[in-house]
Amino acid sequence: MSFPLLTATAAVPAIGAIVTAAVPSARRTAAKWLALLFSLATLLLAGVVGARFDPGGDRYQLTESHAWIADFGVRYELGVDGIGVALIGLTALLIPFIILAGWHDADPYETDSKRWRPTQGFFALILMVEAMVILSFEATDVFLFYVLFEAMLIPMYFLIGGFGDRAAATQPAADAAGGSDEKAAAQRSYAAVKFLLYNLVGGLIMLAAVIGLYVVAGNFSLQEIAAARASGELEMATNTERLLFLGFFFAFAVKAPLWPLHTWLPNAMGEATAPVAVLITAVVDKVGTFAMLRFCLQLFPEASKWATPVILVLALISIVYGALLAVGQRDIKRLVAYASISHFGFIIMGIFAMTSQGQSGATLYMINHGISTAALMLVAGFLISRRGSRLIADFGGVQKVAPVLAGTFLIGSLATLSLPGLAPFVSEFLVLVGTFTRYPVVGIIATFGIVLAALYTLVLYQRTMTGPVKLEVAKMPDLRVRELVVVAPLIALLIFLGVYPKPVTDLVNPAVGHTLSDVQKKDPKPEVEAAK
Amino acid sequence: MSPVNYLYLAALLFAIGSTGVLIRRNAIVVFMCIELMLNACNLALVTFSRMHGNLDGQIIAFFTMVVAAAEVVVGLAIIVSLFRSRHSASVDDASLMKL
Amino acid sequence: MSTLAAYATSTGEAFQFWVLGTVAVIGALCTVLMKKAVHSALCLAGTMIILAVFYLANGAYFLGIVQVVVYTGAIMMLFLFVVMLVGVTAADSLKETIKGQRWLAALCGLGFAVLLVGGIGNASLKEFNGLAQANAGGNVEGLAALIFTKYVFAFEITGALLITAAVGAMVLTHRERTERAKTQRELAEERVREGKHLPPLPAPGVYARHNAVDIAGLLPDGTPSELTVSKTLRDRGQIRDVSSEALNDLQALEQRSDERLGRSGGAASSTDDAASGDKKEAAK
Amino acid sequence: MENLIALLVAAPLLGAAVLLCGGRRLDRGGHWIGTLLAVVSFAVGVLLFTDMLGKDAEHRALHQSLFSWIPVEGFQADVAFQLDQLSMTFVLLITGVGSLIHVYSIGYMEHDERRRRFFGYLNLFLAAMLLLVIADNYLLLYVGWEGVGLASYLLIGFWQHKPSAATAAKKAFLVNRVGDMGLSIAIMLMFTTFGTFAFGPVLESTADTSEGMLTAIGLLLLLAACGKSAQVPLQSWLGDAMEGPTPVSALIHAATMVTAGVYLITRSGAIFNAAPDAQLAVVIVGAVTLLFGAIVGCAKDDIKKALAGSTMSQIGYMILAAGLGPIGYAFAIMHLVTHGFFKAGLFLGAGSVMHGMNDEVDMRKYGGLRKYMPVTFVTFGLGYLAIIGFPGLSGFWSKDKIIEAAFAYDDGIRGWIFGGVALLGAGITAFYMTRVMIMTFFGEKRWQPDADGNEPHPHESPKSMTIPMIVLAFGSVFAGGLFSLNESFVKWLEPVTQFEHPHPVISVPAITASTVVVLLLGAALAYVMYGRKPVPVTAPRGSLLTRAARRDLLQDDFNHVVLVRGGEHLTRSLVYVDHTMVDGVVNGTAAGFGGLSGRMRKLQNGFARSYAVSMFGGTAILIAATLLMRAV
Repeated sequence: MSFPLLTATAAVPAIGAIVTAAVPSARRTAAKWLALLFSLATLLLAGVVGARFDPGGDRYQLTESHAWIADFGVRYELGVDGIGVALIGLTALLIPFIILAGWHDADPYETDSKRWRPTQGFFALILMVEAMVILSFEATDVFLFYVLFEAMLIPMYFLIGGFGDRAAATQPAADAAGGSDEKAAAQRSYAAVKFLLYNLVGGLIMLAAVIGLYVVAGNFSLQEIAAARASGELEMATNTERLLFLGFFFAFAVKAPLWPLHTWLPNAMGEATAPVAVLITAVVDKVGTFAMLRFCLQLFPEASKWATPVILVLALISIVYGALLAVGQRDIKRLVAYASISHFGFIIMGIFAMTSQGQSGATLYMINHGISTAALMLVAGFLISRRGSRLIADFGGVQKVAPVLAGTFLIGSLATLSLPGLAPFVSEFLVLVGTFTRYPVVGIIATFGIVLAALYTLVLYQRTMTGPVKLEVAKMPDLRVRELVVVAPLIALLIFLGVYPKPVTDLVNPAVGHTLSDVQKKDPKPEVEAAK
Repeated sequence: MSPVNYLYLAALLFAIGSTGVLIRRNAIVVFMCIELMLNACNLALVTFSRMHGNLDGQIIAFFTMVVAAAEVVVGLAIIVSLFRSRHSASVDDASLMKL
Repeated sequence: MSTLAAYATSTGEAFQFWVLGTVAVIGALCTVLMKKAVHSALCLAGTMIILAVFYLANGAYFLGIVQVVVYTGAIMMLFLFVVMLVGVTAADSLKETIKGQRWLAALCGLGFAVLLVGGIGNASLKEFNGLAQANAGGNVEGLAALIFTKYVFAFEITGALLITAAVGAMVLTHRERTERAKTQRELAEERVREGKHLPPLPAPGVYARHNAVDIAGLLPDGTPSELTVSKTLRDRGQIRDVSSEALNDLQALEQRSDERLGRSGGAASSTDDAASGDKKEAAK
Repeated sequence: MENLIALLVAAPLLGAAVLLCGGRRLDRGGHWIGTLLAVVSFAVGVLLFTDMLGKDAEHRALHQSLFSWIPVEGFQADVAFQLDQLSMTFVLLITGVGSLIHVYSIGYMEHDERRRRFFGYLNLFLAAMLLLVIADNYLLLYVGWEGVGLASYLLIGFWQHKPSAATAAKKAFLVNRVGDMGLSIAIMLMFTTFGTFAFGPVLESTADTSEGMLTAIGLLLLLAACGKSAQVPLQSWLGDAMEGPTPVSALIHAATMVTAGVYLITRSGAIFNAAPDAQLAVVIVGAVTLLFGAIVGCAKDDIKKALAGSTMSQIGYMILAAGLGPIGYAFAIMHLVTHGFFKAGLFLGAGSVMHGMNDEVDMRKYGGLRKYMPVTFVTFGLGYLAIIGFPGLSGFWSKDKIIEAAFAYDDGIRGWIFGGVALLGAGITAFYMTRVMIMTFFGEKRWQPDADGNEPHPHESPKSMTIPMIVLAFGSVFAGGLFSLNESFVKWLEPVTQFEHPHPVISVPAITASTVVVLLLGAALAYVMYGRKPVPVTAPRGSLLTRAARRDLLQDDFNHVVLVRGGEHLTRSLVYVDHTMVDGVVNGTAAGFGGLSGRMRKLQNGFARSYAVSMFGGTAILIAATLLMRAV
């Protein structure tokens, strides 16, 4: 019994959450530092996982397995493949930045100190989410995964509902309306509840499917079931498989958000603070796409192939629709949210293109989208916190006043429109190529997303950063050291992964190969075997 | 005659008791009905013990009695204090479960 | 029933069962249906005693005794005591307040009966092997052996339960007098301050032959005044309303005086009245 | 030797990184760093060039493979460079002109507090452009392709406080994106067809694939070229791009970036050769743009916009030539190089004029400047003669060849059409360039005080600006002749682009003669219209065509009405749909449940007994259910 590395990776943030929560509210700063410390420790452990993981080795490595609920054959079963490692890395990497970016988001109101804001709680919740997400990337037991998939919602709910940014409260428009603070709070709780309900419904349907799977397969172990499916020991009636697949997919589609199940995301991201928004879209939602790749395809290969056309169409709609709505937004955060919807469309499209380029691209996309959205959203958060408004119209000429902020914002935007040389380009192009090789029309339509992406990002940049300096932003300070520490590494990473994504692809490729062999799909051969 | 009839009797008493619980409003009477149900159960238990030819059934019945006693004590105490506070022993008067 | 012929009870027991069983059921029904709590209690006691007999018949000698002593003896007395406390004659009207409650209740009871009976009917209750050898070493010894070996923990725990219950009951019922009792003077001053009932409350009773405490005094217009009756009785709803009778008597009195004064007419009716009045008196 | 190739890109990239991340402390010396690194890159280019000349024609191509970029199952993209004669030509042009313009900018941007950033962007552009021309596969080329797009975006919008500039930058990027879409789809198509997108394999195996596929790829590449090279129908951004500082217009929107499309088509020659339909499309686009740009150029009063129009039309020439196949490639590139010289020179001249005239761009407010800025006048004049193709100057050699080739498209009607168009274009070119020349340097002065009311006092620009202009003037005078000495340029490119002698429908001397005649006619017409009588300061209403041409032949209006308006309405309605329908459905269900529970609430009447009833009832039902299960 070697050292349970995976458990440790998830346990550290969990412990961190408890410790942070236990800090007396007088020592607010200490709590922050503790949280940061624990997140860094997690990052370290994640690094160890990456080092110990051998891409060429077995499919699942560093496995752990203990009986949990013996009566139902539920086991505490962990194991990571390349995709899991990559996503764990992403999560562990982003959380410290999220914490650092949200450093002051949960401080008590200086205006009225009566209103209580549990600063420690904020950071504890973030760490809790991290723990659950990491564990869900590791879980190879369907039931265990389901539990985590649902449990995640609780801390997220409180993060969204409990800690809106004070910017919303001081919106000029809202002020005019009066009682803006209450209004903001109301919108916030609405968003939080919406988030919770959407995901709960998805989760419940998935629960039904999980139970169904148990009835059919007799246990919850992903590896055993997949093996049984592969060897043909476990036969599923076509309809059963399809129903189960839909049950799983629905939950993941809600989480990932896929059109038309997406409407919770703009509300949630709009109302939550920027770091929490990043947590939602860059970390938590990835569980959905990850699960499609790991559970849907492995457990129900036939059904996956059966559903592919519909899913591709939905993904296409997400891509174009999300982009178009992003163009129409007046609120920076909501714009980023719709952009994310479009990006998730790409990810899902890549997964279900069932080509190695598509799926490697999709995995890569998850990571790059995480980083780029984090960069853009966090900078946007800094911007918003300075002006106290989320409305694009309230900004203008920031570039003149705060060039560094504008520069980082621009790079974030360029990453979002996946400019070559930045990480997202690699993944987006892989996804497009992967899709194109099998479904040319889909690929071409999806390519329109590129133009639209350019449209909404550049319009956003133009309206906020360029033009004559607005009076309200004239005094706007440039990025502070803390904020620079948050943004600079992310941007560096974007550039590095854009120029040299090999480390990640090497990690991912074998896993993708396995997945493809699960669904018995081969890449289409080029028409001409050129240069071979 | 077969001792099974004892069981039928127990069932009958139990049903009557339950009806009483539902119908009566006077807390005390409700209580009595509950006692009646308990007793019905005891009868059944005793009969079972006779059926199986061991004493476990009686033991359980015994325990039931003990528990019943305890329950009665507490229950009546509650009724008394209830009566003190609102001058009535009617269960409907205590309809504060609805907000 | 032929299947159960394997084990049949003696005719005596059968006879006893049919007779007492009927009585028990009637008792149970009465418990449910009696207007007054006291009556319910008594009926229940009767049922319990019959059950005790059945226990004995079933070879549960110890339980039979316990049933009589503990249940019928102690618990029922406790009930009666509480009933006294709350009001002996406090009869709650059987008029249903909640819509449809009664029917639903009846339905439930019926359903239960049917289900249970059906269940027992289906259950395979073929052979009864009787308590002969189980009770060989004496029923009480047998129970004791089980209680103190197999069920010792349960036994201990029930002990704990009983103690807790006793303590709980005390806590619930015991009332600490927190403030000093008010003196008469203070009470009087309070009355003055509140400005109602400055004079002492009116006395109960109307005429000398009706000065029982539970009779409300009459106001000049002949309507009774609750104030004249003590609070406890009021709470128990044990006020006897005699206003109508009192008025009748008044009328009768006038009639008689008329006769004495030799006014003619309605003598028969008057006597009738008087008779009726007397009858009513008798009725009381 | 080939290890030096990476240095070509690395040097300016380093410059960009240093300058953009360096912060304010570099504000004073930053521009020197930028210039130095540009020159370094140029030096490396020259070094490689000399080395290349040393080898014999077949073994001149160098190849350097750096690292594996995107290794995915069955999809290998490497970062590898290929430096053959074609790339070499571009490298020299880019680094050479680039360096000169760096020098020029030192003077031109002197008073701009964000000069450091400007040079950072310029270096970034150089790096991207070099990457574009030395990449050895289409994906890497795509990186450079978008990179130059970014640089041009940043530079057009350099004066971001001007909304017009910001908008122009955005427009440029977006229009380019449309083209890029074509390129990326083309790459995907290549991948599915050939399983790779490296130049070598793709271009060698065109024989084994269907013509239809090649045509598709070709058209997509053409779309990309249209975007980047401002060809009809994606030309609308170039005019607005003149919002950028003039050196930018000279470097990016005249000499180098806008010619990337020509490079792409020439580079993909093998594909186009095998797909005649695609070639025809290319030629048509070229011809149309040629006239379009020329006409627009005639109407514009803004000197830079006029030059932009001419750039458009000159690139039209190149595209036309590139579409002609092996008979045209070499001349396309040759014209590209010479155009690089004289157009850059012209723009720098224009910049110098503006520099002296308080950044006034309206030619109607110039006039008679030749006395005040002689150097500018001379250099601009030489550039002028070159571009109209005055015999003996660069433009003559290259453009004349293109016209010949156009006549040689085929020996039927098409040859006549395209040749005629090219010829006509030459005439119009002469007309509008003469117009520019006259309005700017001749006639009486029509100077107006600018917005702040201070009278312009034209003066010659500083050395740092004039020297580059002089150098470029030399280029525009002699380059063409040099290249044409026993067809040295053609021979130099032949290994890459093949070469066939064109066989025009009419004899070469006739073409040459007619060209000269046409351009003289054009010039003369311009002189009659603008030289004889004074030029009105406020533009006359002008003919319908003029007014249309002033508005870029209504192309923008079309875009605005169809794309912009339509798009706005679409997005707005979609936002509405999302809010009411998609979201409404969900909220509706929620509300429904709310109402339902509201009714259910009534059952909770608070009476213990009714709760008890439900309990008993539930139990009874449960028992019944279990019993039934048993029974069944």
